[in-house]
Amino acid sequence: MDFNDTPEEAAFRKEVRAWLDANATRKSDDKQSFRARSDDPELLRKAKAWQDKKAKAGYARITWPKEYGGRGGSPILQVIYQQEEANYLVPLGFFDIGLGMCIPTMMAYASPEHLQRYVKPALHGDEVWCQLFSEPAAGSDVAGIRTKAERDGDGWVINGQKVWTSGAHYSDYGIIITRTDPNVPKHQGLTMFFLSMKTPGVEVRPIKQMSGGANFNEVFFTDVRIPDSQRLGKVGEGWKAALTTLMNERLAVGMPSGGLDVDELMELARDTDLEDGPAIRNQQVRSKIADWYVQRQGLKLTRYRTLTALSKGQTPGPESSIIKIVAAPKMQDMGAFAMELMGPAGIMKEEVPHAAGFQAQWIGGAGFRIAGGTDEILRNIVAERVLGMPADVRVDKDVPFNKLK
Amino acid sequence: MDFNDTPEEAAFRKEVRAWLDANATRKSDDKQSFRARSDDPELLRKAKAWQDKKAKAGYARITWPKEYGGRGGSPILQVIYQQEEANYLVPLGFFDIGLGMCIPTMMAYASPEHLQRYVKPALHGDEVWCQLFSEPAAGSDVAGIRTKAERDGDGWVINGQKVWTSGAHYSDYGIIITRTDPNVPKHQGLTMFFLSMKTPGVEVRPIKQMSGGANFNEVFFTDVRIPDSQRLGKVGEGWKAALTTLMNERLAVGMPSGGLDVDELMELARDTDLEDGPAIRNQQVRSKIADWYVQRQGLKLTRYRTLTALSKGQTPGPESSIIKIVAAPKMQDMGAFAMELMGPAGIMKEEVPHAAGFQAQWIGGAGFRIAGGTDEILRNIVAERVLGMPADVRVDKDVPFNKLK
Amino acid sequence: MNFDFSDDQKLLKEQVRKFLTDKCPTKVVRRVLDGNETHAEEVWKGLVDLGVPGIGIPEEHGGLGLSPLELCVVAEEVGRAAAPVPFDTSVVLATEALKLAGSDAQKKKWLPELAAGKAIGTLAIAEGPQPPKPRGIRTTFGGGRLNGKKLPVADGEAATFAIVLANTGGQGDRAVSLVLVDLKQAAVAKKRVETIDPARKHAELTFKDAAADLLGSEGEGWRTLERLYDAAAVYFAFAQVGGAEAAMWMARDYALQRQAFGRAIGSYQAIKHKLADCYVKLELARSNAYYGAMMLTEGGADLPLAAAAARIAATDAYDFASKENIQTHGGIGFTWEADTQFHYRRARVMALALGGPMAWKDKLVTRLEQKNVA
Amino acid sequence: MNFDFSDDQKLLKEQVRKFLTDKCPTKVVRRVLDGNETHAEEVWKGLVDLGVPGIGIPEEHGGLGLSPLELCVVAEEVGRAAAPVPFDTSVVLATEALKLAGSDAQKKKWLPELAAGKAIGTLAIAEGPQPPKPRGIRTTFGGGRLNGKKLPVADGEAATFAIVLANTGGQGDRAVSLVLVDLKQAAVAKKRVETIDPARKHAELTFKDAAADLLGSEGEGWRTLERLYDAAAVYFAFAQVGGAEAAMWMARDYALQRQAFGRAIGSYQAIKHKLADCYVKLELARSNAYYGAMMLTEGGADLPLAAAAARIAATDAYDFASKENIQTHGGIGFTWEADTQFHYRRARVMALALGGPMAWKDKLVTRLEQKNVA
Repeated sequence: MDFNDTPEEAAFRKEVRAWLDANATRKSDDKQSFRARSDDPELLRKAKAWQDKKAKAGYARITWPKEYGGRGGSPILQVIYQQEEANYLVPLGFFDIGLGMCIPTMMAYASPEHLQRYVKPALHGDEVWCQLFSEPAAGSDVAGIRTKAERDGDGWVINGQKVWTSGAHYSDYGIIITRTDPNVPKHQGLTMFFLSMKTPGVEVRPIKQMSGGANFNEVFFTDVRIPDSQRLGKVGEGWKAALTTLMNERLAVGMPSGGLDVDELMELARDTDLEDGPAIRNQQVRSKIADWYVQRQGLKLTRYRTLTALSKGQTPGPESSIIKIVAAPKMQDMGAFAMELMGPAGIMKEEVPHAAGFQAQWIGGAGFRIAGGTDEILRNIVAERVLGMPADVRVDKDVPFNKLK
Repeated sequence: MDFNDTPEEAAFRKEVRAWLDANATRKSDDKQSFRARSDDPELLRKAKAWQDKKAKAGYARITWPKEYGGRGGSPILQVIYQQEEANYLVPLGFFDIGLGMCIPTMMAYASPEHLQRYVKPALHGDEVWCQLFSEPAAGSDVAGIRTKAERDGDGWVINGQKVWTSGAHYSDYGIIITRTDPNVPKHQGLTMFFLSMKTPGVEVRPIKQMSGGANFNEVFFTDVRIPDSQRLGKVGEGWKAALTTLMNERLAVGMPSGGLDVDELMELARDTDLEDGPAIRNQQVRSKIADWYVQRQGLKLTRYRTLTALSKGQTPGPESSIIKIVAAPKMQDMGAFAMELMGPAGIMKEEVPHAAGFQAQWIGGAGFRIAGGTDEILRNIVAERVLGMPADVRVDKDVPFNKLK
Repeated sequence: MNFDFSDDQKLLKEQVRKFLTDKCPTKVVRRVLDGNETHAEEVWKGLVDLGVPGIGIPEEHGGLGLSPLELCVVAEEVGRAAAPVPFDTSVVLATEALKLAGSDAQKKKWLPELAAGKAIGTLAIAEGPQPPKPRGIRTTFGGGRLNGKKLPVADGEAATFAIVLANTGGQGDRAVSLVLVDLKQAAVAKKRVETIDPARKHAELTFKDAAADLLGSEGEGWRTLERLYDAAAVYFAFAQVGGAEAAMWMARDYALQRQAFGRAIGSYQAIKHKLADCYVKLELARSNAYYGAMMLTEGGADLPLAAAAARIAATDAYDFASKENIQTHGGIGFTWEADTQFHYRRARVMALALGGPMAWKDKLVTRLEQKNVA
Repeated sequence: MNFDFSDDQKLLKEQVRKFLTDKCPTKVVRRVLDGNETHAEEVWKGLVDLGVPGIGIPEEHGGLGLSPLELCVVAEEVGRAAAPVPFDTSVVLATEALKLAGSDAQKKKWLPELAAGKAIGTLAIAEGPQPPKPRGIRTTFGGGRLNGKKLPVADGEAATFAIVLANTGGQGDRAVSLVLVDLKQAAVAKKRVETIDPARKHAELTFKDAAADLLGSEGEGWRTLERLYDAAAVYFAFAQVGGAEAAMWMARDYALQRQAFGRAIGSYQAIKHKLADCYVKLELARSNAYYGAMMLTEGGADLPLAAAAARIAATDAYDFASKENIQTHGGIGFTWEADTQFHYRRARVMALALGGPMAWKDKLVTRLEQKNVA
């Protein structure tokens, strides 16, 4: 049992590190980063340039087949590349959805001509993709979407609204799930398409979050016309296509990184004077530090177990499904507790060491418990997929969509 | 806002106290008690004698109409009597189910002749009653019972098994819910009866609990014949009758009393030396003591709010539904924590102060979380009856009982 | 047994609730949150017209001379509305501090102004990072002059006077005293500080030789503060109970209306049991708050214990209800447009204002120990 | 990345699991629980035949000379079966203590006997009420003679020798030493003590001038014990993980089969989410236990921290799974006939044996502080 690379992995890591050293700047400390998913056009420009460089060197998507610009490598090599890249000051995060979810869905359903046209620009960062799934009335229940696509001669006309679309404001293309037949049960009347975000009738509006940030968008579709050739999969089989995409999404939501954690909480506890001494000597504080350390360490080590499976060429077990269930409430509760340690000044955004960071955890945790699968949906998934427990009663399964309340 | 009696209540309390002083021995401290629901025949004999004395003095069931031996008093007077009685060394607990649940159900459904025959002996403790509802396959879902009652000439023949019957081994009579028609949906095919526990074919076997005690029984029915005159309510309307009884049960399950609580935990914490001093100085210990104190105090005060409503002649609000949800896990967790404080010797049944008491909480709490409505059922009840949330999907509602899996 | 509010008190509660429902709907909270106002002036004025600031002030000083019970029911409604008004600062903290420790002259001067809504008071204890302690207060008072900096001070901008904890040179816990300072003088500078709850504005107050006078005896500051916090803990508990209840019903209403997988999310046990837990915490908090109110009214010896219990239970209930309200709403609950955020922010501000749950749990056990000895 | 057990280790695990499934079903646990035996002798003999007691003993002393990893996988299976055998006492505590601190002569004498299953060892620390501390141990050792009383001692009746913490007259933490005592001498009296887990028998051992000799240096007892507990925490964590997993699946299986309101109770979120939480705690525990095993094997500097984390996570997982297993079963789960009780009892015994979670959390933070300084 060890954390070491296999000889093949070690060789690859060395190669990657050499290439990164030659092409990027190493971070001076691990808190340094580019702010990802920003709307700063300059940052996007830099990200595109870096993506192009990676693609040319063959590092942009290591697991993809060579014909698409990948190197047909194993998933563990992809992870190794990402681990190394994280040590360098490079702009990331703009292409994850496109390359991780949209293009793989394209690969499964699009025509050879379309793949010829779209894969390369996506890989090289020339074109950014987004995923148009969630709707105001379809969150956890993705199949409840109402955005309509109606036949119109050779093509389709799309009307409706999507929401929570990451990166829609800088995306060039998107894959979209629509309802093409409201007369059949909800999962049967769906069809998937891809489209240019510049198509007339597409309007993107940012959503301001409780945290103040605006990482997501609403996207409105008003009489948006697209040709039938942009359909992905058969008419009425959109749910099957969407599942492919969603499976990738739920794998992709990992641990939040870069936020404050146990180390900073200990630092705060050392620096905080309670009436009877430094907070770090208080057994209640210690008990919470210990609990959160055990969780953080548990998640990190669980990830190592997943990587081990990848390294051995196995499919990872269900361990990784627990990550967000643990990490999100921890983030929210630790943030709240750290603020409490600071006393009344814990509410101040400035002038109090670590305050802003822990406040971001406290408020961001509330969102992280929802995004990419709520606490409740994730527990359903663990119970059903891992423990083999029955699904809840589905009253909507066999009812035509337009007959549902 | 005060905890005082109204003048009428004060007068009644004084009267009760005088009567109790004259007829019973005051406890020297509040931990003293008779062990209730034991199978000691001598204790039962004493309990019957005390019940007779109470009945003769008009204190046995204050809220009952005078014709049945009550005094038509308000519920608050009943509570005051019980508060006062709890200070005396008298054997209690044998008649609660009979007088609290069975006889009220009889009053709602039995013939005048039967009431004439059964109410008085029950009130005076001459005859003990039990409630035969739960079955191995029908716990939380009481309406899932399978014990059959089949027509046989003028009467009925009962076959089946009941479980969790408190006091069945010393009871003279019982009310029983049976399935009389398996061809209709589950709630529609039930019928309620009463019967003598001495009827041929009735067999009582005690259930040994995890705690080692045996407060409950299994009761087996083999070709038990009873006349139709012992039916309570119409054929097929047993569920309606059972609801009357159950409503009383859920009100009756109150706080467990006599067990160790925060006071003893503090005593233990004062007397326990950890490496860095007495456990009572440890902030984690203090935090737990505070949490449990707040819960205990909250429940006690919530009960005062209920009593206030009674005192004002109002129907109590839903506050009391929270009692067991809070008290049961508290009992289990506090027991476990107290054992932890004691160190490795916390597992020993003897020679360690308070160990047996807290072990009883730890193990009894596990049972208390189940008995009289599980944590889960109680949360359903709060959500549905207090917060007005919808019931869960009921797949069994319109299906004939014998077509259910 | 009479452990409930009287019909008159309930009537007052209804009246205030009706006023706040009308005049302080969530869009008013949002206006202050998004805007620049120090507080919702029209709401504050309405409360003044209803006599709210004078409830606890004796008639001789221009108030209504009612009991703490009346103030408790009002606090619950102000909390329910998450009203952006200087209630907890002026009506609770400053008024109670004056009543507890003010000289006749101070009471005579300030209480009528408070009752009439002409003055807004606040309490200024913290000095930035670190929980306040009797040792280590750097603001000083001597020779009638106050020097130093206090932050964050709730309603510091709106306030016309402040009660300030200052070092007066004594030993240990007696190092500090409370000092009353008129904020309408040039020697006082005010600067807004940004906090997690922009609907409740906070400020930094800087004093440079500001004229001020002692409130209570020199060296008694910390002890008075502890007593003040016990009273405030009860009023805060009612406000937190009101807020928790509002958050719980907001979640319930959304859960009834929002559909997923063909039925209301409120029919799923994950949501039902979450809200049942909200209710349980709420009732524990309410019952403990009632007892606090009773002790406050009676001046009962159990007040310190009851106040601590009320504070702990109410902070827990409000924290839980406000965060699970967001969770029940899902994505929409995390947007800036959602009303869920008001209670989430306010819950944390109220949890920290008088010291957090950890400190109060320690206090509670200390008081239990004292009671058991006595 | 190779953070997993090897195929050989998994094979060993399977082998032990198969043996215990066959020979130690729950009815064997019940037999010991209800009966008078000190342990299930046939199960113990079978484990001896499989070589289990010798896994960690060097070949030169008659053992298999395998790594801690092999003992970890076996511990998991013993825990899963809640096997009533002296595994944690003899194979873990006594064997590890000898390896850590025994002289060559002591090792030469006892390790081969342990490996062959001829000796059963145990550890005797507690002296009734109060958590053990280096100060206040009343059992004394001097001039080769041991005097005093130890209780509760797990497997005290079955054991042929014990390692005893005794006062040897030093200062502070150096007041105590570990002492090895042969229990087959007249100067030792054994008496059974009743505990919450009758499937795991405990005893009181009384020493009256019993012949004994030091294990390790005089005054080093507490330090050795801390190191021993770190190693034991890892093995215990695997046993707790095994037990937690068994309880979880027991609950899952029951939830699939038990019907209420027309469907399996396992289709209700209250049950599903409860068991999902079991799984989450179990995986956190398993991952932390793996790291403990790795540090133990490597002799890594992170062992104390990893051991504490494994211990805390595994204790939590086992506590939770074993209690919610009862809850999932409902009434039937609370009967004496139910198998749910075995894990509920064992979980608590294991939680307390090496010191409870509160003590380990304090240790963990101490170790984190030391690491951050280093």
